[in-house]
Amino acid sequence: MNGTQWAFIGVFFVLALLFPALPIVLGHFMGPRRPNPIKNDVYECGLKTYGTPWVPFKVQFYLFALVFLIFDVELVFLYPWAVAYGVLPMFAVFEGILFILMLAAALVYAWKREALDWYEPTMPEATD
Amino acid sequence: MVPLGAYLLLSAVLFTLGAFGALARKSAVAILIGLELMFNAALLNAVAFWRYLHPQGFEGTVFAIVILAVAAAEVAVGLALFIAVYRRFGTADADDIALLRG
Amino acid sequence: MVTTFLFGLIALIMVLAALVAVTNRNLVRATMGLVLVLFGNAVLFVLLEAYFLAMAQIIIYIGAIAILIVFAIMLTRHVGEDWGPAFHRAWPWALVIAGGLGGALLFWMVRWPGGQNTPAGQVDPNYVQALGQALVNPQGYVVPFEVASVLLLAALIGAIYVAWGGRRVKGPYPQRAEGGER
Amino acid sequence: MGAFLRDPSVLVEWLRALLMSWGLSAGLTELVLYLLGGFALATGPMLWVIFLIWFERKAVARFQDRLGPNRVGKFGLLQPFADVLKLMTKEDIIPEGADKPLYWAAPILSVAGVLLLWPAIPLGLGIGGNLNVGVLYLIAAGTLGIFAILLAGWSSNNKYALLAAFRTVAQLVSYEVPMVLVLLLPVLLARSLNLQDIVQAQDVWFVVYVPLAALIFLIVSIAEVGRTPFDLLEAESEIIAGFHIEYSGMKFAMFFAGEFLHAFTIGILTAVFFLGGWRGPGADIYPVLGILYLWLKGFLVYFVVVWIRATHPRIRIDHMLNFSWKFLTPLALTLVTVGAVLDKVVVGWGVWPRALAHLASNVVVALVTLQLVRAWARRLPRPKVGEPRPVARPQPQTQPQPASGD
Repeated sequence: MNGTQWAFIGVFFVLALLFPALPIVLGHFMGPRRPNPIKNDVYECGLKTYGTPWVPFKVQFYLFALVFLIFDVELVFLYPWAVAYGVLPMFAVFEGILFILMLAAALVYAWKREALDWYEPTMPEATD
Repeated sequence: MVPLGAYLLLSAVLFTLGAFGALARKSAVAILIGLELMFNAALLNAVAFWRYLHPQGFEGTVFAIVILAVAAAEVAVGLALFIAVYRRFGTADADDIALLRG
Repeated sequence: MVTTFLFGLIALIMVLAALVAVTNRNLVRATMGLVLVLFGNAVLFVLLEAYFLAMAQIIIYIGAIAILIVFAIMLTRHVGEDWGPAFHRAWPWALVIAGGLGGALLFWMVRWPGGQNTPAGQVDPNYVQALGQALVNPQGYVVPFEVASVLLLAALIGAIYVAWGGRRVKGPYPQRAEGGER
Repeated sequence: MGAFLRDPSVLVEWLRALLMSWGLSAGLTELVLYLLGGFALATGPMLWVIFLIWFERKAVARFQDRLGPNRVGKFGLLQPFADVLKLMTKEDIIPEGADKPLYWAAPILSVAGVLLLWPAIPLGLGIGGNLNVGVLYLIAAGTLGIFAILLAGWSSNNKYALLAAFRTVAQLVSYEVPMVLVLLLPVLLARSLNLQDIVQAQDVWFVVYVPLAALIFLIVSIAEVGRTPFDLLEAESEIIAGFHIEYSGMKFAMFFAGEFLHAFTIGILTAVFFLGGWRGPGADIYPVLGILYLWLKGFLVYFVVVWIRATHPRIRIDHMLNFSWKFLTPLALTLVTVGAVLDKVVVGWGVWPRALAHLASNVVVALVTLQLVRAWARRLPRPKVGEPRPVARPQPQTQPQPASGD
């Protein structure tokens, strides 16, 4: 039963890629094509772009992704626990709760270290 | 059904490629990518063995779960080190950072 | 038959993508190669009927780890700049070492008869539930389960400390920005 | 006809017999059937999107006391088709320095990521998805959309696109945590990852058990789609668009088709998880009726989403992230803990007492949360009313500037 479901999803995956791809390819060939350097230029508020599209990104981005990663990994492992819930004894429930508390501890740590705050670049930079 | 050997072969090839990447690449992130490839080869091996040898048991799955957790932890700390090093030295290439060489 | 064909196709894609991942100078493209390998791995897990692990693989590896890698690249690299040579000078040695390792693995595997004639067993349809029970069972795998969570917590603390360090500004941002003079 | 209403699989059987009678082999027959099913499942939502675009424009226009599209066709119903035609014939501009393969892949992936949610959704009794890891499948399919955004931002070779992609991904990633947490509750209540089982377990809708979780799920889903009030990063009516700034023509349209379809899909998902899915009077006997119920419930939630879009202003990005990490995530953690412990206690109580016990716990948690938020809000510095406020960031005015020569 599951095998056929997954086979269907496999076929559907190909279709799901083809469905948006078709109109895009069609539109690519239906539309006119008169490229010129100004039209193809990268948008930059009406100015000519200079330099590379490099922006000094903040560490905050990394920190958000980091906390997310830890949460994601632990939560995925919590799902089998939730599925088996009906047949678990009471102490197993508390093991799961312990796991959740660990997550809460991670959250509290990240919060206290201000890893979850969003700093604007105009803010006075802290000294390294 | 594909024989167990095919999975092992594929995972061996991936592992080799990953090892080469981890050893030969210049950038620290690329080294991490090579390590991830090696982790994945191990993961594939664990799951293939679980499926063929002991599908009723949990050893293979638990092993895979631990690999996943370790890979996540490794990437998190590795990249954090990489960012810290970049801010300190202004470079991200592993062999430019020769501090430990003394 | 279909499974064999599918396996061959996926294996081919995975090896090519792995080649991209270890040789491409552009790190974002290398990461995309890695993502393809990870995805192929998940498809193989589905073929192996390890459905839970296949989903965990996609959610954790592609959904979180790959994104983290891309973020780290963007944080430190000038996106449009020359990425420099992919390998360091001693790369032939790496080739030798990795090749020797791979050769030894292959030699071992070809000689092992189990690779050809091990029959595949049956997977319990309620495997996820059984796994959940085993993960919190003191006679089962509660130790790896809890140790994994502690490990992740430690990794989080370490990573935040290393990447963010002792940086502190005096107050949180919103009050300072909105309060004006106050 | 009656047989079809009672058991839609007769249609499949009939098709299979037909194909076999044409001399197709068994394997090929299955493949053709899968392809047909896949086509139906993909075409349905894609055509539905065209209607949704019309509906949303019309609804938002009504909210704002306008008429909305009313020129092409009756009630402007043909307007989306005209739009599609127009977009089709637009020039496909590829910016200089774009990373071509990834630039093309991004809009395709963003639609595919939404379409791929559909095969897991149970449409009726015995129709649609029946995966034993359905919930995890939904979360996994969602990661594809995140990648599409990252690719679009990176491959466009544009500062704004890249920055917007980063911010959007940070937002999506932040809101995924409470979503994954909150989805633990239906799984826990139904004791299964299978969406069909989750629907079957809802003799009493889960929104009665855990209304707070349902609310969090709805909010988080809206944020995952990136709609108002969470669409600061692409506020298309005010600033330059977000990660898709360099996209034009059909590629641009695909990002929007993906967004509209996703908005409707979260309506369906909310219905599946919390509003009893396809369940309704008579749906057990006539599974086709179940599709109608699911569609109605999903559309209702979708209407609420549109309503929120038409009503609420945008949220600033730091507030948006704080809202997820410092409010929704702790709340979801609390809800999961309370729900888990409580469910062990009330497990033998029968359906309604169990539901009411959960409801009571949710009400308590909600009241405590409100008190905490109120206490927190009281400590916030309040701007004084009536005092002149600086328009922009105030400059330090310690001493008057020396007058320059002119």
